[in-house]
Amino acid sequence: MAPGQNGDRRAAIVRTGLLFGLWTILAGTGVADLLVGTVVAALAARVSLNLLSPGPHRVDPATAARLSLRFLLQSVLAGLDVARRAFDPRLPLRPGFIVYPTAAPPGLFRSAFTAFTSLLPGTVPAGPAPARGADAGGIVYHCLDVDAPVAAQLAAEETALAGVIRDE
Amino acid sequence: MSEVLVFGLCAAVVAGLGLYGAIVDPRPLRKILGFNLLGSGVFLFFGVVARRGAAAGFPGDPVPQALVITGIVVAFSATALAVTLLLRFFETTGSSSLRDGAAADGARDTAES
Amino acid sequence: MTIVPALDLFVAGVVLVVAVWTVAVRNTSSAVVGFVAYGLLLALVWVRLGAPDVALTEAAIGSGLTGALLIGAAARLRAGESTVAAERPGVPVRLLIAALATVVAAAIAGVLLSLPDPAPTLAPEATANAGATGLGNPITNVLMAFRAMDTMLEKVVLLLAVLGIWSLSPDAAWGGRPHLPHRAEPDAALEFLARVLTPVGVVLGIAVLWVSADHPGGAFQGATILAAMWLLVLMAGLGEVPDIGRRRLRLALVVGPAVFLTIGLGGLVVSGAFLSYPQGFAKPLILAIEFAMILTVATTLGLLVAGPPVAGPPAAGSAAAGSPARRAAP
Amino acid sequence: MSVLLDLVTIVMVSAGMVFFLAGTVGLLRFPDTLTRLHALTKADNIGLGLVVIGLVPQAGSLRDGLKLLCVWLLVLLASATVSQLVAQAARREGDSS
Repeated sequence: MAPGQNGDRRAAIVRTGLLFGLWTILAGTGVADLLVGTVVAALAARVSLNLLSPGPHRVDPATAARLSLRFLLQSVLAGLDVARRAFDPRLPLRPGFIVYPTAAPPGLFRSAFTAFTSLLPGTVPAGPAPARGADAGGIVYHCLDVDAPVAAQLAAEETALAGVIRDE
Repeated sequence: MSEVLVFGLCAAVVAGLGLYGAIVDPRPLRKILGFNLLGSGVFLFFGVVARRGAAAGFPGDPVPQALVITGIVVAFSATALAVTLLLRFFETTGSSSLRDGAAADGARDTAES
Repeated sequence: MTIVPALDLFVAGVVLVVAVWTVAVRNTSSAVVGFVAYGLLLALVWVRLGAPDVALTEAAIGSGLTGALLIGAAARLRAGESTVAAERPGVPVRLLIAALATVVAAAIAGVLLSLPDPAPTLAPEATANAGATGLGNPITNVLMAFRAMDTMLEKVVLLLAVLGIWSLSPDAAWGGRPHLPHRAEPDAALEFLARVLTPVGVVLGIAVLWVSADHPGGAFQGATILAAMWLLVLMAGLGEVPDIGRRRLRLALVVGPAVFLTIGLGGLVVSGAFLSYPQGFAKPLILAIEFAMILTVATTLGLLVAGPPVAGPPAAGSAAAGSPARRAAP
Repeated sequence: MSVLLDLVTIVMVSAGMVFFLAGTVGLLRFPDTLTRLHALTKADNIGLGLVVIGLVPQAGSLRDGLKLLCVWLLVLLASATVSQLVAQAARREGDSS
């Protein structure tokens, strides 16, 4: 019981802190701003805890920072990739669907993974694979180039993300 | 102050377009859309008048601007009420036609099917 | 021609093209999308007219919330749309109406060209009296102090619209809960957005109100953001609209006008005029009204989109489902 | 110093515009909804990012700069969600036809 409560408290403090930071960016840092901000941040943190209970997930800040850098690089590559294809007079596209088999059950990690990969080069997640059949449990991706090593790239991203959001 | 002329004429045309759409299109939802365009053209005209009243360091006269904010909110609540009326009418009669007797036709069609 | 007027002309041109498309396009869903795009472009025009407060309102309410309302209605009315569309009047009538619309547009343009110069303005008065409230944003001053009566009555109009919508519910559903007509089927991506974005939206919405004392923003714009977050949670299937008979919901609906009215009547007693704020207390009183208002307006806007109740009130004992967003996280 | 900052702004915003142009060209040239979705989300995300980075030096204060970054992050989150929703809808439509 006790560890769970500790986790809850820690999540509450971290989220209140982050939301308070957002408030100071938006509203300023005068005395009245800060006073109102604590109330607003606490309220928003409560909403957040209701919607997303701390659960077994833990976010590691150091790895998260590294992942953000990787993500920035990837999204630049994604933009360049699309720009190259759009400006190329031959329009080099081989679009199609692939199914990426993932072991992640539906939940926060899987949603974060699809959101993350939707911003990567060449892939847009297009929902879960049909519930029955060989692909059950996988995620359907639409790719600009089905011959590219998409699955390998997605697997690398999944490993990277798993280092940030992990089950304890 | 050329933006006054440009956007003022834009407001006039939008209002005319909205009026045309609201009268010509027989679909009630399109009439509501047309009415919203008409209102938005009038609001824009207010904005242009407010812009002409720029003085005392303000980029525009704040009084008409505040009136437009109130107007947009009231227009939204009127639209919501109109849409709900329309949906209820559609549910009851089985048709969204406003033609005389169309409601009865629609009701008969639904009863028969 | 320098670059800024050229840009103005370009924006106005695009606004007109989108407006024409909204009226002319065959499919109503496309027309609604056109209207949303029109509203967002119009927000740009408002910025160019020196009215960022109006731009925020236009983008949030005129474009976003109206779009959410209309797109759902368009989907429900799609059946049988083509038969109704066929009732369009013939060419002569359409030409006649086009002529009428042209005359109206020309009249407005004529009025624009014959406006008095220099233009009458209340801006100097607004500046001269700004000291009375201590607020730096002239729009907030007008809404909350100089024309506070309008703003209060506007709250009442919003409430009346909610009552009007509720009164359209079938008898059996009275006291029950509205159901979003276009609620998406449960979807992982939408759910993720609702879980992550909503707290951010709460901070953002209240900040938009809080800064409006001295900067562009306001209770309406903030309330629209809060209402949008509420609708997002509902559409993601993470909560239900409460029964319209619930006391807490009704309390949220009346608290805004009630606080406004109380402070207004207090002004009658203390300073001798309805809605006049006692010297030195204007700013805190206005903020108190705005905070009560944001709750009321956010609830009202959400309910206006949610529509009338469709199912009867639940049997006693199962009322717990009404509290929003209580479902185990993944 | 300010000339240098202006230069950063001009370069970054121009680069952002190129990506927006690429996204628009893709929107017009790509063959179907799903491929157009790629063009819009990927190119516009990075385009907006570059415009934001370019505008940060022009922001009056640290707070304003951070506000700009918040705008970009919110757009990324919205874009990630919307692209998935549109892709799913397009896929379903493709299945049924």
